[in-house]
Amino acid sequence: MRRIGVFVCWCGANIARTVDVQKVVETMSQHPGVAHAEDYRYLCSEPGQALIRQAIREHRLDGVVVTACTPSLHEATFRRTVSSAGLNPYQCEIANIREQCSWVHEDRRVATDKAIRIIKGMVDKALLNESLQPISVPVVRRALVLGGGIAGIQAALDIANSGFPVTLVEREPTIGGRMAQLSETFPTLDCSQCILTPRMAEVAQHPNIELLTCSQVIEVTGHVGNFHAKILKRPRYVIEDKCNNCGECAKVCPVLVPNEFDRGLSQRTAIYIPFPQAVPSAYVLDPDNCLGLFPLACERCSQACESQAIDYDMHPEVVERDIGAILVATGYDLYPLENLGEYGYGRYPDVIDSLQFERMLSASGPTGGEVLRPSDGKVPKTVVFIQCAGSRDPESHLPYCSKICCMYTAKHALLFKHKGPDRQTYIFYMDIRAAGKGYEEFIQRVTEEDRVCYIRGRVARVFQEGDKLMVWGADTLTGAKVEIAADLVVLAMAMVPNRGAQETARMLRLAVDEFGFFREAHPKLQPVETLTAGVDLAGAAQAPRDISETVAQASGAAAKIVALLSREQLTHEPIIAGVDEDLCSGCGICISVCPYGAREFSADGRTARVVEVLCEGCGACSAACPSGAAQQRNFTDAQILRMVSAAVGE
Amino acid sequence: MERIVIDPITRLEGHGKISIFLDDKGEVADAYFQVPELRGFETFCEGRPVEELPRIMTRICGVCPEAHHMASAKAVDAVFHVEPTPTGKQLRELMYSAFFASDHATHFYILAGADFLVGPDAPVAKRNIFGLIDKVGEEIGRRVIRHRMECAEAIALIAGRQVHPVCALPGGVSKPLSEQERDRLEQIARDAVKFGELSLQLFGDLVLTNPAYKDLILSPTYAQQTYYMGTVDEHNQVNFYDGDIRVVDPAGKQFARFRPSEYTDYLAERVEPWTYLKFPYLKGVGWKGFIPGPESGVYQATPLSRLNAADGMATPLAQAAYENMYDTLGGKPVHLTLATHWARLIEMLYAAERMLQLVQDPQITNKDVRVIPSETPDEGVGVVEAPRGTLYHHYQTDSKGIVRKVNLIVGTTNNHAAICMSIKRAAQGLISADKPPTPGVLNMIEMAFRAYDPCLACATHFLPGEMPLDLWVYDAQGKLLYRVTR
Amino acid sequence: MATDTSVQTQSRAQAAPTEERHATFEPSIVAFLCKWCSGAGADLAGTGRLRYPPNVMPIRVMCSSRVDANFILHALRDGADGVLVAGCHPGDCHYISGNYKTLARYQLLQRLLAQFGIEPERVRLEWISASEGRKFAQVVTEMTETIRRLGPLNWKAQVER
Amino acid sequence: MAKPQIALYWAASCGGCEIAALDIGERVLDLIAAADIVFWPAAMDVKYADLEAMPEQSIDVCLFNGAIRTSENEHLAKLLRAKSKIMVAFGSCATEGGIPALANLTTREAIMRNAYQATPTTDNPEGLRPQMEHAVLDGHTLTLPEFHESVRALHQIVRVDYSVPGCAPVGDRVWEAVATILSGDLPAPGSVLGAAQKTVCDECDHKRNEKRIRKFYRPHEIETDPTLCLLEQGVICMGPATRAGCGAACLRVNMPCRGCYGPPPGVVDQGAHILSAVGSIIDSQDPQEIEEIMAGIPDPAGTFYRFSMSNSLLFRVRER
Repeated sequence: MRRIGVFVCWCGANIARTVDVQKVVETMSQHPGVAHAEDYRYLCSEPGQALIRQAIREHRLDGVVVTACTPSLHEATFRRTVSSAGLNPYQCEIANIREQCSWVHEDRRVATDKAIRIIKGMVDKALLNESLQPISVPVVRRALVLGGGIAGIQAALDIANSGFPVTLVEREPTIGGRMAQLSETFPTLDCSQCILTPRMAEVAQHPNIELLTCSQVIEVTGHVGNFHAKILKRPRYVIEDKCNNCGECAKVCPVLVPNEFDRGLSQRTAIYIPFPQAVPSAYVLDPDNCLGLFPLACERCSQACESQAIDYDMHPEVVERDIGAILVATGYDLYPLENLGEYGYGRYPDVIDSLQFERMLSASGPTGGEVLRPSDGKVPKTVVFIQCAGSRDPESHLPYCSKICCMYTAKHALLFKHKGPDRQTYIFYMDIRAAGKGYEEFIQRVTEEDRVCYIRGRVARVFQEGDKLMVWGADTLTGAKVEIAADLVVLAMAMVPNRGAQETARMLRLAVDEFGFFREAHPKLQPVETLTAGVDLAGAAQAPRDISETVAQASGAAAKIVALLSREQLTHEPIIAGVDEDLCSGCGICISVCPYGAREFSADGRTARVVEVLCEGCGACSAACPSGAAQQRNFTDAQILRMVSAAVGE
Repeated sequence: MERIVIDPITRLEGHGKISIFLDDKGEVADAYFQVPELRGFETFCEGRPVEELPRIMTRICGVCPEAHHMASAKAVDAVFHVEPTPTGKQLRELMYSAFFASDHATHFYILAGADFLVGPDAPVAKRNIFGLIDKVGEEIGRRVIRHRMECAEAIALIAGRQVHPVCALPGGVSKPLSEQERDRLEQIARDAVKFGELSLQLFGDLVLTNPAYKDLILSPTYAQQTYYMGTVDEHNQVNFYDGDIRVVDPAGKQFARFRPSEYTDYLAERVEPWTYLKFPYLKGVGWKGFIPGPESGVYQATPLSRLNAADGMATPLAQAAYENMYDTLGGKPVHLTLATHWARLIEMLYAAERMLQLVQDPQITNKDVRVIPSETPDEGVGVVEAPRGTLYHHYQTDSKGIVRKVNLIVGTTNNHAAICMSIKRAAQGLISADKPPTPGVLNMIEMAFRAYDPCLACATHFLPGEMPLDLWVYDAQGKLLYRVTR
Repeated sequence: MATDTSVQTQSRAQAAPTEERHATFEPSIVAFLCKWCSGAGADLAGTGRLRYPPNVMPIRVMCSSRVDANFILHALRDGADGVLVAGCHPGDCHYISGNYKTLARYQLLQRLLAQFGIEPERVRLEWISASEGRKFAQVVTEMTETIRRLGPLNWKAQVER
Repeated sequence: MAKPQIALYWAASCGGCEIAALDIGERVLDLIAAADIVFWPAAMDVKYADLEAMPEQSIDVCLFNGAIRTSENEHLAKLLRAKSKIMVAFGSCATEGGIPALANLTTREAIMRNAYQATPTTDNPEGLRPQMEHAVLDGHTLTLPEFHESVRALHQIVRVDYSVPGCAPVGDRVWEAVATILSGDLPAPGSVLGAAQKTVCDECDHKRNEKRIRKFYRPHEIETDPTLCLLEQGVICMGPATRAGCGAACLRVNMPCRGCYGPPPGVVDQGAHILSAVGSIIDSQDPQEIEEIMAGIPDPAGTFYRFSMSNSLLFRVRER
């Protein structure tokens, strides 16, 4: 037989005025399972707590119900109290007879009766309480960062600087991502590479950062604090620390292919370095375009390489790491051109996308910073920029706003104009979205000082006429038809999630939105977390964003990860769900219901199990379980039904 | 004035009850057969999704759930205006034929059979399946049990379970037949045909050659001249699963031939305050009370009625047996209630032959066993021949297929009036002032009743089957004079 | 939902004549409150010393999604005249999506109750945030009055028949 | 030792349970060999009167099938309880009301009106109804048992020691149950015999994954994949809330479970449990859309309580 102690708090007059404390004590001392009941003026005071401790010893109580204010105030207090008297803290329950009774009712008789019902219910529940121990799991103190763009770089550095090892995985031969392709950045017009490459170098040198390029995470198992990742490292065929970047290999390479870093505006050899400041600072051999490795078709590069950095016998390897937390920063791509025929993109050589334009603007780019028409290499005089190419077009393309296009298009126009006199720029736009520090001012400058001509409206069609591109559109402000003979047309292409994002989502059990961007745990309050505990997000993989936002979010995510890794153990409220395997038949309903992926099929698939560290204890599975096999600890069906009976019973 | 109460007699839904009233002269003044139970399926099926009814209606009767499953399925087809795929239809009929083969066998051998094969006045202890086995031999006894088991297996193969099958959906059935299953079913069907022939042979050897039994069958005590109802195919041959309903008059002349959907133009049901079960009769003739003959709307729907109402059987062996019966009994129609047992065996053989036909049809294993309904559901009637009579299910739904109204005329109910009449007639023929009732007499009365194999008898089918009978004789003051129990 | 409204109109229709009859009747209402929003809201009502009828007996659960239809039916069977389930506003669930599960179950339960002839007003789902003490008091007051008007559910007597 | 004395009785049921009892095949002979059947009106020559004459507790085991619908059912239940040491509720009807208990969603009056007045073939100008007592001839009366308002399970009328669920119980399981009882080594009173602890899913070989429902299909509306969980495909299946024992018979022919084996251990209200389960796997957060999805379950009460109405917490439709 359980021995429950009931302690009724007067809370001064707050409870005692409307609830007949004496009567409560008398009634409860008669209640089955109650070994002791008493009242006190202020139970939360030290003497009050002392009285509880003493009663626990004197009356050998194995459970305590404190009837006082709301549990959100003093549940923690009284749990400490009882445990200091040797009771399991989860044997302590609070019955709220202040906020939900004495403070809201006047009639003393009625309030007293209600208080008694509340307390009876709580005692009946307490009779079935289990003693629980907090759940704790050790934390592996290493972070995994997917993606070596600015987001991944920033986060990796923040985490590494806090003293935790980081494995940074990049699919390409170099880190730097999209930002490395940009010329200047709005609104300050800093040179993109100038601010980025120092960070890249830092990554390369950082003792806490393990950089894996040409690599992809192929499998992640386990859960928060204890993930296990398998990473496929493709051969670079160049030994990184032997390569001294002399470039002799490239000179002798007979193969020429379009250079993806320059978005096809230039060519590269089969052995190449994406761009001079690439990190790791080493050449890479692209096996798909090399004349042949198996069997070896041509050895010119290795012959040319004095430092003998080239090793044709490298093989793919799988690197395995134990990981405590994961950051997903896989970035974005441009809306694929095949989806965007109407502006002649892909049909007319002089219709290009915004990143191609960036490359041309870049001093280190294919054209050495001059803008030249792909068709004839001439300097265009008239350039038309078309914003929202694929964005904000629910009918035929994507409904969302890609957010950064207004700003970079303004930047493009401005930089282009600055490159020489009598250059004309027109920008077709829907709205100008310039919310950001210094953004609006930047737009002002572009329109007023640099007289970039903004035309509000969509472009109807673009077609070649002689060596001109005819751009037909409408100015929706004046209603006038607009017809421009342009030399070059630049499309501000929509941003879409990076290829492979879906695969990553599946691998990490992450939710994605309808466009494939990763979904955050809560749009307002958990913007960097995901629903998979221990996995966070940064950058354009989550939604279109600009660099400053990306960096801010990356640091935010890093902070979350550091907070997680700085703990020896993850401890966890034990009020969680359990499974009675004798009753569970593995219908799988609880698995579908759990918002935290804390439920899964057992190995043989015949029952469901709970991953305790992931369970947040909402109890949804217990309610959903049709067989009664799933029960929430200390909130079992039996316990709640007892409270119901006490509430309505005679 | 005395009253004889035979209670419980046996059951459809609960117990049937027979009360026989003697007048002061000790002659039978009147006899009542009461059904003291009612379920209300018509009412509590309202509000249910109509496609669920085939799975609910089976619970009207656990002995012939297949009949209700089929009638309900056909009604639901009609409600959704959907025609099952050929294979779907065949699988239903195949399952249903297996059921008929089983049900008729168990009735003949285990319930009624004892009366003939062992003898109406044989000692109680003998007049059951064991007595029967003694008489016809262990071997045949085993065959009976095996036959039942195999038919049950056949049903379960298609319908999931034998008691309360579940396979029927509007537009067909839920699962195609695999080749292995088909092979097994063919074996079973072959056995069933052999068993059917053997049974008729037994009947010939043990009953027809026995003058006593033959007299019994031919005796006017067990004759009942009424209209006869049964389902026939386009050639007016007996069909259990599908066709038109045909009614012939006591002279054997076609009185009506109608589509299931027209049944309300031909049938009506009479309510009596002393029983929960209603009394269907032919609208065209009208209700004239519990009397036989062409002027009375009372009709029968029994195996014998089906044969009377048809021009023949659709399978060769059964057709031969059919001709043989009518030759022996002096042409159509036959009014002898006890000849129903003979008719039942002919139907059993037909069912087995039909099973074999269907299972040998190359398209029986087609995967295409169901069409998904597309029409708006509204109203439909489904009719099959249950072993104990024509079974009518009639549903009305709203446009979402939720049941609004249900009407049912259940196999045995068709014969309710005839059963009451047969009992009274038998009682009158067997009980009189000089012949006070004896156990033998009571059993003879019961035989009149049992020939109909009323579904009230369902539960007694497979058992060491003795229908309980109890006779109480009171004097005018209602004081118990003496009591006979057998 | 058709069935719901039909039941509703029925109960409204009946409300008038039965009003006096139930004037003295004190409904018993069970309220399942989630810890994070509606429970906190109820606490706030207390802190604000708002007044509401004592007919509601609160039962605290971690999330409204813990409330099994079974609990609600038990409450009605055991003598409750009404049941209130309160959770966080859509989108605010502390457990991400618990309240949507509650919502879906509730909508299904209402259709079931209608088939058993129970007025929809007797089982009520409300979204009450931690800052909506006033709303909590108001919901409880309304509900008490509505059910007083409907009269006792009196389930035991129904079952005895 | 003397053979155990066994009584079998049916109340409001279809007879399927007794067929099921016989589906134990030849073992029925073992049964008859192992026990004396002292009362089985369906099969044997014993009368109510004989039963009344038996001393209390003189029957060792009574297997009672069928629900309690009429005064006669109730009388016999009480009588047999008094005469029997062990009372077994046999089959869904006796255990939880079964299909007849669907009538608790309507009223006695509606049933009578329908059966004896409303149906299209009924011809009853005088508006006759069956009477509990009806005078025939000179002063003799025929009696009929009273038709109760509600259908009840056996345990709602008398104390029940064991129950054997199923509509109808599966042959092998029946034999298991009977064998257990005959063995004399009896489980705790209240136990369920001839069924398992787990649910139908445990015996179902349809593969299960996650369940996120955007549309419910009625069985006739969809061609389901016979290898996958039906519920996952949007077909309401009671399997997850139903005791195992039948071998998932219906699912073997691609038909969804309707719950005839009743709720698993510890669950009182089968319908509430499947309702909460189904309500939890709706893949929508929009009330309007949820409403539309739920419309795919046109008859919650008749589906979730198909066999267990008498044991449901709400028990019957409320009349106001």
